[in-house]
Amino acid sequence: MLLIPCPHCGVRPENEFRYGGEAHIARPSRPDDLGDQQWADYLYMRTNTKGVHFERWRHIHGCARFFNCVRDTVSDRILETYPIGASAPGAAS
Amino acid sequence: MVSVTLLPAATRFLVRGDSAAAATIGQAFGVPLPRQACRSTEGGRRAALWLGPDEWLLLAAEGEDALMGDIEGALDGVPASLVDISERQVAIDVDGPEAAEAINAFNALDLEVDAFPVGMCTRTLFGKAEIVLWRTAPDRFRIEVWRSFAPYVLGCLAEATREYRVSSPIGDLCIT
Amino acid sequence: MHRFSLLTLALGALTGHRTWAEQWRSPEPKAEYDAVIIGAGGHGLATAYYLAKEHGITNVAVLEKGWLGGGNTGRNTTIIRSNYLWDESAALYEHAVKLWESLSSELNYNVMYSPRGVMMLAHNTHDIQVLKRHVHSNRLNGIDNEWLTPEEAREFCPVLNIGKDIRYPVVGASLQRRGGTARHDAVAWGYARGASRRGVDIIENCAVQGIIRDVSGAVTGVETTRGTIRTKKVGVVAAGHTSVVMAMAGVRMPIESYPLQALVSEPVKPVFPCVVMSNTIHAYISQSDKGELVIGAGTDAYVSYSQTGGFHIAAHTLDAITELFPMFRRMKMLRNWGGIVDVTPDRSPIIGKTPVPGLFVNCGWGTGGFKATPGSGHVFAATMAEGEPHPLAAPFTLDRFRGGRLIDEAAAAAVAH
Amino acid sequence: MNDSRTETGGRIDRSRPVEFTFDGERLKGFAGDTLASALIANGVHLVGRSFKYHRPRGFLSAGAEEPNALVHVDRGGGRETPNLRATTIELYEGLATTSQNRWPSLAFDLGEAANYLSPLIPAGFYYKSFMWPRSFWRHVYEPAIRRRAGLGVAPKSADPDRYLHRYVHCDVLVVGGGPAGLAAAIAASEAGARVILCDEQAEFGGALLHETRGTIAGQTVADLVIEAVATLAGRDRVRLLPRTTAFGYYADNLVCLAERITDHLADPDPELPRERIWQVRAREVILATGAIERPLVFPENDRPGIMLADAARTYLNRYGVRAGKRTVILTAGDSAYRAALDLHEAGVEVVAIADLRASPDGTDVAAARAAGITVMPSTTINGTLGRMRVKAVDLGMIEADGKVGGGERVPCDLVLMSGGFTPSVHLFSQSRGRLAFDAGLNAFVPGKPVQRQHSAGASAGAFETEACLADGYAAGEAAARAARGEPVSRLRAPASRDARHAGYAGMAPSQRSERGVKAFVDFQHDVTAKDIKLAAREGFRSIEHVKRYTTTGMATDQGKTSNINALAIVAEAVGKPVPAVGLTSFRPPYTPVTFGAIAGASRGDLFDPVRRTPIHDWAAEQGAAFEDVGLWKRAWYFPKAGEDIHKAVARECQAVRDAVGIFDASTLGKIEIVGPDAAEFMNRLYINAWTKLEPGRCRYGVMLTEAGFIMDDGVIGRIAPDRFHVTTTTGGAPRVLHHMEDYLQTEFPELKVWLTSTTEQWAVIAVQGRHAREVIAPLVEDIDISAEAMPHMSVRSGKIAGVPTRLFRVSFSGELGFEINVPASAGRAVWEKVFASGERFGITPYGTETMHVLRAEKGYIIVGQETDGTMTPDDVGLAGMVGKAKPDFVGKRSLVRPDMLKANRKQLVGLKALDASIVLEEGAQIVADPHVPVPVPMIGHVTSSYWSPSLQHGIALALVAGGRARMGQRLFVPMPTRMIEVEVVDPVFLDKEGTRLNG
Repeated sequence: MLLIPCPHCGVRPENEFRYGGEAHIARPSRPDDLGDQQWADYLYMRTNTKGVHFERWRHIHGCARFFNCVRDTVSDRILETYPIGASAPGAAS
Repeated sequence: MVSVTLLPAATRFLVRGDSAAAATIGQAFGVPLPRQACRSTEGGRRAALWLGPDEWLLLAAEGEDALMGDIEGALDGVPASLVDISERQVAIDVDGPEAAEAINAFNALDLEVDAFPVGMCTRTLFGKAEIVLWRTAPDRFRIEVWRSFAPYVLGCLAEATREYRVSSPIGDLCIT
Repeated sequence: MHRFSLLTLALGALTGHRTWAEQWRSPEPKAEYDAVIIGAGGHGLATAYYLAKEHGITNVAVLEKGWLGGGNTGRNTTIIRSNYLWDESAALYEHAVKLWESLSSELNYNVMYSPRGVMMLAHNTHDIQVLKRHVHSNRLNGIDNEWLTPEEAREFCPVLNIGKDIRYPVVGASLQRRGGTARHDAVAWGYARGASRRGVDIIENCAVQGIIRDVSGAVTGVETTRGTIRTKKVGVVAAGHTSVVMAMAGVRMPIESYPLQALVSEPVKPVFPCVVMSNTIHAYISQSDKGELVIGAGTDAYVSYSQTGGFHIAAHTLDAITELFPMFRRMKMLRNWGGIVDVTPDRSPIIGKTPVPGLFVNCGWGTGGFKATPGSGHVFAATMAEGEPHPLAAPFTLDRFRGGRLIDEAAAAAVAH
Repeated sequence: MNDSRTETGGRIDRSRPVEFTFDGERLKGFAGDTLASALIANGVHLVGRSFKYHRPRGFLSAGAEEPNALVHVDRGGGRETPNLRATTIELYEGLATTSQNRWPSLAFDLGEAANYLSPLIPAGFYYKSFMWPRSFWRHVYEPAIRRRAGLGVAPKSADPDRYLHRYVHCDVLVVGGGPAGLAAAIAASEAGARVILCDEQAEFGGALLHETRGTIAGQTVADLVIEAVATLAGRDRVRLLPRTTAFGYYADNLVCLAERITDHLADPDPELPRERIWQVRAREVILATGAIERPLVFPENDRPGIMLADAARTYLNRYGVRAGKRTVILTAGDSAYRAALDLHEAGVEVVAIADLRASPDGTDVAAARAAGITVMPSTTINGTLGRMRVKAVDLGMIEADGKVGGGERVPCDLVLMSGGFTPSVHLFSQSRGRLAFDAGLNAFVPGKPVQRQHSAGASAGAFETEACLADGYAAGEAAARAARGEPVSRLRAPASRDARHAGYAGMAPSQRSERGVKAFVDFQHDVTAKDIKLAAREGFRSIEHVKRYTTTGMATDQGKTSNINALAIVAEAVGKPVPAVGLTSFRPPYTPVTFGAIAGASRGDLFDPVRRTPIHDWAAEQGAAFEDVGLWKRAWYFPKAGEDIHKAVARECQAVRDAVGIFDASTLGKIEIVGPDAAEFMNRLYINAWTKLEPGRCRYGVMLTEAGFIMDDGVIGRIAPDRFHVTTTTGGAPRVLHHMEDYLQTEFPELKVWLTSTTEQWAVIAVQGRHAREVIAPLVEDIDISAEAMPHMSVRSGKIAGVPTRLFRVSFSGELGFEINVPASAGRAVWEKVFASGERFGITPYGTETMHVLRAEKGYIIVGQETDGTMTPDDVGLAGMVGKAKPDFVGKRSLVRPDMLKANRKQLVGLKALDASIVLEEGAQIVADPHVPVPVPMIGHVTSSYWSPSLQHGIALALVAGGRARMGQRLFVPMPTRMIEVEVVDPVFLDKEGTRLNG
C-alpha cells in the first residue's frame, strides 16, 4: 500500500484513494469538431510511461478531491502532488 | 478496556461552499467552520468538522430542525450547498485506553496522539466501510458511519475488542 | 538435439543423463534477419515457432531483454479456457484450446495441458444471467460450456462451500470441461526448443533500444544492447512493455500497464480437482500438479512497471478465497509475486499491423494471455508472414478503437443495477 | 526419555514436563522445547520423507530454514495445520503431531520406490515423458503424479480460529532480536524513538540463545540478553513482538509481520486471535535478520542424523539435547569448531573434524585441538551409510591437485556440516535493494538501500557477536536520527571476510563419480548437484531457468539453505562467476504465512458489509426471501405458506395490477445536486435536457460514459431551481457519484454546484396500483395529491404520517404510483402505517422479482440487464430522450462514431414464444435460421424473461441485431434440447397508452 501525499490532507495510505488515470488529458471543449481518430485518441490513447508519469488520484475516502500526481512507475515513488488545474511541474516534465 | 457505544441521534448537515459561504454558515451555526484541514471546532452542543477544502460536517443535537432555515436564511443567495444528512449516518463512540489500537485493527492511519491529536477529524476507511473518524479525547473517538454500514463497523469493533475482554453493549444491536 | 521418447529417456537413464544436449541454442545475433520478434515469452516464441514451421520463415530472431519465459509466461496462474462471450473472442481462444490439446505431441515436449475443467461461480441473479448468456453463446459457437446447479458444482469440486449462510452463496456455476491448466514454463521451453531446432535464433539478455525506420517510415531494423540488427519485419510481443517498445517507433497505444499478483500455498496432497473462478468476489484458484494451491490476485489500481504490488491486493484475494473455501484458512502462502499486464480499453488483445510499415504488434492480453499462447502465436505468425491479418486476428486490429467497434468482454460481465 | 537429554543446562524448564505425541506415540519433553528438540531428546531422528524420492529425513536445522522436518499438527475441531516445521513448533501439553508424505508409515514408505527409480526421473523428466499415448496424460500419468506430489494434507473442515490485523506506525522497526537487533532497539529507543522490535522466535536473543562460550563486557551472554530485554520492556515507546515474523517488505517502508499468538498454548483463551498481521509503517527499518548456515553438498548428505553444526549446538546449548553420541563434523569454516567443543564438553564423542580447508588455524581450531579433538585438514566426505539414521561416513582425502582419494570409514550417529553462513537478505531484497556478491563470504550481502532502511549484524555480513552488537547499536542510533529527519552517516562494522568465515559453496570435493551419487542441494525437493548440472547441460543457464527446471529453491523453505550452493554449482557448470549467473528474486513471504491471517477478520458478515434497509426487518418478519444486490440485501419475494417463488410472484403481480402493492425502494442511490449551476451540470452529465424542467416535476434521466454507452439511469426530481434530487440504480450509486465528481472537479470546475450522497438519508416506500392514492391520502399532510394537482412525474415536499417527506409520483410498474421518501429512521413506522392504511384494499408487499416482472411488462429497462456496457440510448429505444438542442454532454460525441450508427446494432425488442406457455431462459441466444450447423450465427440474446400473470403468457425482452426492423418476424431460441420459435414484438407488453399510470 503506497503512501500518497494528498495536497489537502497530507500523507495518507493508498486505500483511501482511487486512481484516476493519466493526467492532463483535457476533455475537448468542442467534441463535435473532432474527427473519429482524434476523438478515439482522447478516449483511448495513453502514454503509459515507464518512468515519470503524470496521473490523477482522488482522495475519495478522505477530502474527496481529485489531484494530480507525479510518480515514477518503475519505483512507484511519488515525486510530487499538486491540485487539479495547476499546470504540470516543469522540473518533472 | 474499550467500550463501544452507539450515540443518540443527532442533527447533521453537510455544507459545501467557498470561503465566504463558510464564514456566513459558521456565523449562523454559531461555531466557526474550521479552515485548517482535518480539524474540528466546537461550541456548546455543536461542532463543525472539516471534511474537505470546501466541505464541512455540522453536528448538533437531535431535533434542531430550525437550523436549516436559519443557515439558508443567512446565506441569502450566497452560492452554497446545505443538505440535511441527519439520518444518513449514525455515530459510534469508542472509548478506552485501547481505543486507538482497536480502531487500528481496521484503519491504517497513525492514531498516536501526536500524529492524530484531539480534535482531528477525517474521512477514512475502516475495513471496507468509509467512516468519519474524530478524536474527541486522548482515549476517545467518535465514528460517523452511513447507517447501513454501522452493523459492519460495530461487528468489526466487537471483533477487535474481544481480546480486551470487555463486555460491550454490542450484543444484538441492529441499526435500522 | 534429442527427440524425447521412451527410448531416449531410457538411454539417458543408462548414461547418467550425460547425453542430453541443450534444449535451445544460444547463438550470437546475426546482422540481419527476415523477421525479428521482440519478446521471448510464450506468445513471442510461439510466433517464431509457427513462422518457421508453417510459413517457412526460419531466418528469425527472438530478442529477449532478460531470460526467455521470464515475463508473464512464467508468472501467471496458467488457466486455459475459451468460454468467451463474443464470437470474435470465442473463435480466437477456441483456436488456442484446440492447439493446446495437441501441443505436447506437436512440440514433443510435455506442457502438461490438463483439461480438468474451469468452473465459474454465480453468486446472484445478475451472475446467473451473465454466465448463462455465455453458456448459450458458447454452445452455439461449438464451445463446451455447461450450467451447473450448486449441488452439481460441489460434486465437481467437493471442497466448494455451497452453504446458504455465507456472504455470497454459490447459486450456480458454468463449467467448461475442456478448460484447465498447463505448465507455464514448459510452454516457453517447448516453443523455444521447437523454434530453435527449426533455425530460429533465440537471443537472451538482449534489450531492444530503438526501432530503425527508413525515410518512408518503414522498419529497417532494431538497435539492441547486442548491436544493430537489420530486418524488414518486427513483431512486438512484449507484454507489459508494449507501450515502451512501440514508443520507439513513435506509435501511441491504447494500453495501460498494471501490476498483477499471484500467489501459491505450500504444497498439499490433491484436494482441488479443477479451476474455480469467481468474478463477483474476484478470486480464482486451482492446484498445481506439485500440490500448491495457485491463486490469482487482482491488479493494483495504478499504472506501474514495478512488477510487485501491494500486500492489500493479496489480502483481498485471500479473504475471498477463504470465504469460498474456509477449510483453506490454515493453509499458508508460500510465495507471492507480480507481473506487468497490458490492459486495453475493451480488455481484448490487439493483434496485427500498425501505422508503421513492417511493424506488427501483439499485445493487450491483460490478465488472461497465457491461455491464448498457441493461438496467439499461430495467428500472429500468419499475420506477419502474409502482411495481412489472419482471419481470426482480423477483428482485433488497432484501428477498431477509431470506429468504436470494441470487443468488450469486461462490459459483457459488467455488474450493475 | 533416553540419555540424549543433558542433566543440566539449556533454556528449557525442567520443572515443567510436557507430554506430546508424534505419529501416535506418547513422548515427553519440557516447556521451552521445540517439537524438534523434544523428538531428538527422545532419540527420534526419522521425522519425514522427502518430496520426490520419499527418502527418510531428519532435522537439518534448528530454525525456520528447516527443509526436512515438516509435520502435521491437529489441535482438534478443524484446527489442522499441515507442513509445520518441527524446529519452530513450541511444545505444549497434548501437542499432537504426525509425519507426512509417507504411506503406510514413516518407517516403511512405499513411495520410497521412487528413490530406486531415480535414474529414470532426473530433473525435468516430466517435460520429456508421459506423452505416450496422448490420452494417458490426463487420465493416468497426471493423477498419479498429483497423488505422489504435495507434502501434507489440507485441512478438511472450516477453521474455527480467528485472525486480526493491526496497522501501526513507528519511528524505527527492528527486525530480528539477535545481538544486532537488540543493540539497535536499545540505541534507537535510548534516542527517544518509537520502536518496534520483532523476532520470529519465542525468545529474543537470536544466536545469543545458544552462545554459551565467553563473556561480553564481563557479562555472560545469557545475562546480556536478559538485561537487554528487560531494558527494552521497561521503555514505554518500545513494543516487543516475539513469535512475530517480518515476512514482507513493501513500498514506502511498509513491513508486514505475522504474529503467532496462541499456537504455543495448550488451552488458548477463545477471546484471543490465533494470529495477527501487523502492517507496520516505519520511518526507518533496521534489518537484523541474521544469517543461516549453509549445508555442504556431499554424497548422501541427507540421512537422518546429518545436520548443520550450528543446529546441533543450538539443540545442545539452548534445549539441553545431544543430537547424537558419536559425531563426525565436516566444515569449511571455524564456527563448527565451537560446536565441536560444546558437544565434546557435553559428552558427545567427536570422532573427527574433517575440514575442507588445507590449513585451518583460528583460535577455535586451536581450542579444539587442545581439547584433544582430531582435526583432519583437506578432508571431505565421500559418502555416508545408514538408512533410517546415519551410521557411518566415508572420509576422503583431498590431494594437493584437488583430486580426492579414499579415506577411512568412520562409524557415527551424527554428522555435522558447516559451509559457512549466508546472510538473510530476503527482506532487503524485497525492499528492492540490490544485492552485492561478497566473494570473501561466498554470499550475497545488502548493497545500497533504496528505502529508509539499514542492515545490521550478520545479515550484513558481520558474524562475530561483538561486531554485531556494535553494528546494531550504530544502526539504531542512526535510524533514530534519520527518523527525526537528521542527516545520517554511519560507519559499518566490517564484514567478517577472512578464512574463518569464507565457508564453501557448491559441490564439495568427492572421490566418487557423479553417476549414481545423490548429493543434495535442495533437501525437500530432492534436487541434487547432478540435477543442477543436467539443467545447465540442457541449456538452462539463467539461475531462474535452473530453479524452474529443477525446482531447486522452490520448496516450503524457499531455498534458505540451498540457493547459494545451487548458484555455485551452476556457475561452475557454465564456467561463469557466481554474480554473472544471477540470483533468483526473493519474494514475500519470508516464511509461509497463514491464509486466514492474511484474510484477517474478513469473513462471514465481515467479509463485505451487509447493507440492510430500514424496512428490512419488517420484510424478514413477514418471511420474505432476500437477494444480494451489490452489498444490499433486498426483499426478493414474500412467499405465503406453501408458495414457491413463482406462485408468490404471480400473486404479488396480480395484486399490484388489480389493487395496490407496497415495495421497499430504499436501496436506490440518491444524490442531492445543489447550486446555481445545478441544471447546467445536469445538462452536461445526462443525455436529457434539464433547463426547462419545472421545480416540482421529475424526469427519467439517462447517463452515458464518455464512450457513449449507458452507464446509469433513474428518476430525477427538481426540488427547487437550484436543487435536484437524483436517483441512481442500487449498485450504481458510488460509481455515479464518482463519475459526477470527476467531471465537476476536473472538467467543469467553474460550475457552482455541489453533490451530496443522500442514499441513506431516505427510506423509500413505493406504493403502486390503482388504489395507491387512496392508500396514502389519509396520511399525507400539506400536499394536494389529486391527479390534477400532482400529475405523473411530479414531486412535492410535505408530511406523511407526521414526518417530513419528499413525495414522488412515479411509476416503475406502469400503475398509478407514489414513492414516499421519508427520513430513514422513520422508514419502518411510515411503512407500517401505509400498510395498515392499505389493508382495506388488500395492499400486498412485493419484492424485487415482482418489480422486475411489472417493469418488463411495460418494457422498462434495467441498466445492467438490458444494457451491458455496450449499449447506446438508441439501442434500447431511448434516442428520443436525447436533448437535441444541447451542444454537448458526456458521451455525445461517441454516439456518432461509425460503429454506433450501424443499422444492424442490437436493439431492444420484445419476444413472445409461439407457445405462450414458454418462459424463455435469460441469457439464451437468438438465431434467425434454426437449421444452420455450429457455429451458428447469433443475432441477439434474451435479457429479461418472465411469466406475465396479467397477460397469461411468457414475455421477454431481448437485444436483437436490427431488432426494430424485425417486428413481427419469427426468430428462434435454440435450447440444448429443443428449438423455441419466437415472434419479435414491441417491448411494451401492457398498457401501451399509459392509461394506468395516469389514473
